[in-house]
Amino acid sequence: MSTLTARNKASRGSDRRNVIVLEDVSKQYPNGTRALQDVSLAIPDGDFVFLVGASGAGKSTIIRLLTRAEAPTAGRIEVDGEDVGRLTRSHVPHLRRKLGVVFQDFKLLPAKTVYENVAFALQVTGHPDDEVRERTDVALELVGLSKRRDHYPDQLSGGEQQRTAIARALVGKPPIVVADEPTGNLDPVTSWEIIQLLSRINELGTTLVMATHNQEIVNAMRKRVVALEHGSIVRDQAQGGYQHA
Amino acid sequence: MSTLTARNKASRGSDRRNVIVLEDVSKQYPNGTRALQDVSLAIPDGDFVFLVGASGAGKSTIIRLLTRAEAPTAGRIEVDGEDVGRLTRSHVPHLRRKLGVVFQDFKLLPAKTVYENVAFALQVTGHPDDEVRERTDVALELVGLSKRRDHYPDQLSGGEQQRTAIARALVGKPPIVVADEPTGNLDPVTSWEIIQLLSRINELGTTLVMATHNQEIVNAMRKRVVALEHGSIVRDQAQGGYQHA
Amino acid sequence: MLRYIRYIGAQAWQGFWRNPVMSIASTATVAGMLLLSSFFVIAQRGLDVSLNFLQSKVELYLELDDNAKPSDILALKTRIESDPSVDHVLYVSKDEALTRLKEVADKTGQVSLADVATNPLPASLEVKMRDAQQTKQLASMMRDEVGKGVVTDVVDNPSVVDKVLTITRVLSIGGISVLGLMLFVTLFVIVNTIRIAVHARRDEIEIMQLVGATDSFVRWPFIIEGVLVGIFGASIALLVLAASAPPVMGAISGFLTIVPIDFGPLFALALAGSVLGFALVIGAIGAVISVRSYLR
Amino acid sequence: MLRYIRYIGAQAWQGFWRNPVMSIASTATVAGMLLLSSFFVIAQRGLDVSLNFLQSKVELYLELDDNAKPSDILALKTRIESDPSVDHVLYVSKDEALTRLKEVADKTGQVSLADVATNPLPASLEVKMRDAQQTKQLASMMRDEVGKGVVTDVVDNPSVVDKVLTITRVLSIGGISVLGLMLFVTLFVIVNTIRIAVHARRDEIEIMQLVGATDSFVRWPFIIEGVLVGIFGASIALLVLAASAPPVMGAISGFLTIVPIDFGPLFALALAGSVLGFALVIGAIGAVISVRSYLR
Ligand SMILES: Nc1ncnc2c1ncn2[C@@H]1O[C@H](COP(=O)(O)OP(=O)(O)OP(=O)(O)O)[C@@H](O)[C@H]1O
Ligand SMILES: Nc1ncnc2c1ncn2[C@@H]1O[C@H](COP(=O)(O)OP(=O)(O)OP(=O)(O)O)[C@@H](O)[C@H]1O
Ligand SMILES: [Mg+2]
Ligand SMILES: [Mg+2]
Repeated sequence: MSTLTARNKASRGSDRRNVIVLEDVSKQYPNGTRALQDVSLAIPDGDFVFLVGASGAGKSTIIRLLTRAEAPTAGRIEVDGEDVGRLTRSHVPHLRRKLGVVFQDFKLLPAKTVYENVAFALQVTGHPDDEVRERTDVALELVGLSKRRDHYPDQLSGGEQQRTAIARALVGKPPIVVADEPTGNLDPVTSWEIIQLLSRINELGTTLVMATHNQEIVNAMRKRVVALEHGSIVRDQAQGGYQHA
Repeated sequence: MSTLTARNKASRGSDRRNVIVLEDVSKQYPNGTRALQDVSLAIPDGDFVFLVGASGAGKSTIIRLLTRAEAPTAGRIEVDGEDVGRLTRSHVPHLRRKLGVVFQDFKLLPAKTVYENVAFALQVTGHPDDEVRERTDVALELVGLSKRRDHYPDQLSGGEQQRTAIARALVGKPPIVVADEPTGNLDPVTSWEIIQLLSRINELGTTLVMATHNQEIVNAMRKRVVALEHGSIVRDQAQGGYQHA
Repeated sequence: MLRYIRYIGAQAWQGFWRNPVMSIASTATVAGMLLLSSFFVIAQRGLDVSLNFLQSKVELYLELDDNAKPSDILALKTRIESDPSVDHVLYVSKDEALTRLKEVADKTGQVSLADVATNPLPASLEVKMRDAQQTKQLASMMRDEVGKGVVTDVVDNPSVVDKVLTITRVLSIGGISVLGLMLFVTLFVIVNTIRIAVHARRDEIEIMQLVGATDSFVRWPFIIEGVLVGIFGASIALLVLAASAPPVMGAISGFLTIVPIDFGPLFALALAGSVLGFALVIGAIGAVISVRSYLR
Repeated sequence: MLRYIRYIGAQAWQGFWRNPVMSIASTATVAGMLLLSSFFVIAQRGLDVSLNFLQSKVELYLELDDNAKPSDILALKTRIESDPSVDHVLYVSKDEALTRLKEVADKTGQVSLADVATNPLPASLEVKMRDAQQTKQLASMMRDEVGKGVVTDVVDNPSVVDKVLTITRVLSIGGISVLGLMLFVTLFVIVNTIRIAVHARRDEIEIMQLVGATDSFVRWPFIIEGVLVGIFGASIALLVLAASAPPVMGAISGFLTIVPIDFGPLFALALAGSVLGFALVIGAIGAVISVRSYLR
């Protein structure tokens, strides 16, 4: 936590550098679908950004481009100072370790338990075993899954799977957290707990990007809102709501 | 539609028969988790019921029991007059055809396109090809996916996958529709469109059970609400809201 | 019904082509195993033909008394011919024996025998065996005849005959058991491969069932897909065989000037038919077995 | 580093046991193919031993002039022995020849030859071939000696020798090519099976990568899992072989009283070692190839 706090102090300066930059990014999938068109976006270090837009607007596509799960058809993407488009294969894992991602479809490893799924995010970076154990336990406690630690994903409720995905995204304390619809399977109470957790992490300096349909949360948080429509940004508002102000 | 209308008229009589009955149902999963305890519930023909409760409360488990994806540990389940627990293997498919289910995790066939996934629900019951085509087209139009008909599930956004699952559940015009968190990946506008669609189908006589976390929708619809907590029913209210009245 | 069949066919075709990695890998395995089996069936057949040829070389000579009565010789010949283990008996007169010897002597360039005055060679009965295994028994029977005025000597070569026969027997039993194991393993491996491929698609089976598909509605497309894998695999194996047959046969025929390996006109056809039939049935059986585990 | 190795081992073990259907099916395929290969290697070895034995029966007799000088005979013997295709040459004197004949006659119960007055049998040189293929050539060379005062006759049996040699050659070339194809198909099928099994887990590979795992972090557990499949498969194959060896050998030894099939003391050990090594390497290679397609 100490490094996070340090980063926090430094980053709250007047001109924070942008940790995420998209310049005229377009994405056309191989089957011809144009998911993004000329999207430009800059997210400074420590920001909290909501990504909103109708179903199919392109929110998940942006996230896929950030993690280099997909390459853009045109345009430039920069994450933490690195040009994502020009990363060599061997550098991609290092990019991904800087991004804690909650996938919309969770992407849990089916042959690993809840505990093992979360621990995996620490093991890839070669943390010592006892640190893995300790931090994984803390992360599971935070999302309220300690009781389900030995369940396999197909033995979990939808919301429990989602919280496992959240725990895995946070356990490595990455400088940037990207959450794709992290409360879609959670009841309002649990949703708020998760949002508060994310909010606290953001206050400690983590940059947070969250794609969501949850109107209530967006409206209540009064954070920056980027709205997409048919693959283009139609609104980018500092302290916005879900609907156009 | 004519048969649905007829059923509708008949069912709106004074003493509607129960199409879904749970009597003291308990479910303990093989790994020891007690998901349901002594749940009793009766849903009359043509009813519209919201199933609410925290993450892990047991909503999806009830749905799995209704479709006989799981067998109860104790208790009796009746669907459309048939004792689900005593169905022979060869009768299970016929039970499932009476239930249009929107699964929380969609359960789309990965090697089939959107169109084929929806059409499949009609093909299993041996509908003639032209009828399959016609009805599938209508269903895709209803959920706004005509443009995506030839996409495979992994080429869809989360919300598009969810709408495909909804179209598949409705296309066979089953007498009972069970939807598990059908709006979790949909923006508010699309969510409302789907709810209105379900509401219309319910008015035409279809019994509707919907597990959801969407507070706004539950509160606005003022339908029957069954609330679960730790596997037990804690509230069953005729025109309820998401929270305790 | 027709709709159902058309549906199954379409589904099977789709299932095959939309899981290309698994379909191609399964087909390749089927092709490889069938190629191996076919190759082995051919080798086993060649071994058989060679061994039969080797056995057909087993003969027994009965040297006859110069003074034996023709009627006695004929009676003996008839008696031997009635033995079921004997193929045929040839009477070689003294003159014929001499002529033969002269021919051999000419060919091999040995000293000319043309000027031999009296014929020292005996007449003989050449007994060609049908069942070479019985040679020893017949020879000992014939030895009882020696000195009774017809037969003067029985010429076989007990130790060589025995050895040839033993080797023959061991080789052909060995060949058949390896072939049996081969077919068993082929069946086992193909079924196993299909099982892994179906296992990888168990979620699909579960989803189909949840949407109301009956067991047979789920099962049949998989069975036909298994049949497709079998047919494609067999076709590939047969094409490879057909393509490699001429050069291999050409190479072998260098050795074959002496041993006439002839598989018979229908062998290729019968082989192709059995390979295709075998593949098709295994494909279907593999699918049935594999799908059954997930239809519960 | 140690932590990394321990991690890989644990992951591989987990991967094997948490996908039991696929692991067991792959292992079974490996076991089946190795069993078949081993069985075939043994059969091929048996064929080889039999054929060598058959070849070792090929001899050449040189009948000697009764009046030949012992020094000339010795010179000839030495000359023949220097030929690399010859194993050894045995001098059989007239007396020895008679003694042998008497023994044979006694055994086979033919008319007693004990009372023969003058010895009609010639002395001879028995040439045992090392390389039976050269018999013909040596025989024709020796025929040039006939009539020069030492050799009176060369006894071989050109047509029979030729036939035996041809069959021998065809069988052993056939055996080796089937064995080659066998090993190739074994490799191919095992790699294919692992590929299907890995393909079924491609989502896992993708997820691991998305969470920040490097290629080698993903690859190594799969490789070790492939090695495990190889080791388990080989062990099963070897156990089945070991269990079936005594009864099979017992059954065969009935025939083996005459043909001494001896595989040598280290054959079993060498076989077990190669099977295990082969399986282990193929398992690893199969995993490397299969995983590579999904690491992009
Ligand atoms: N792999 C793909 N191939 C082709 N088209 C795709 C692919 N993935 C997504 N799309 C299309 O791109 C568009 C944008 O998809 P994306 O997943 O970014 O939407 P989204 O904003 O996340 O929507 P949702 O809120 O429903 O999750 C959609 O119309 C979708 O059909
Ligand atoms: N196959 C299973 N094996 C063991 N436990 C299970 C299994 N499926 C579900 N559970 C457990 O049963 C409980 C109820 O699960 P269920 O899926 O019914 O919850 P839910 O009400 O649908 O929750 P959510 O809103 O998160 O989807 C959960 O605690 C879950 O961990
Ligand atoms: Mg999305
Ligand atoms: Mg649920």
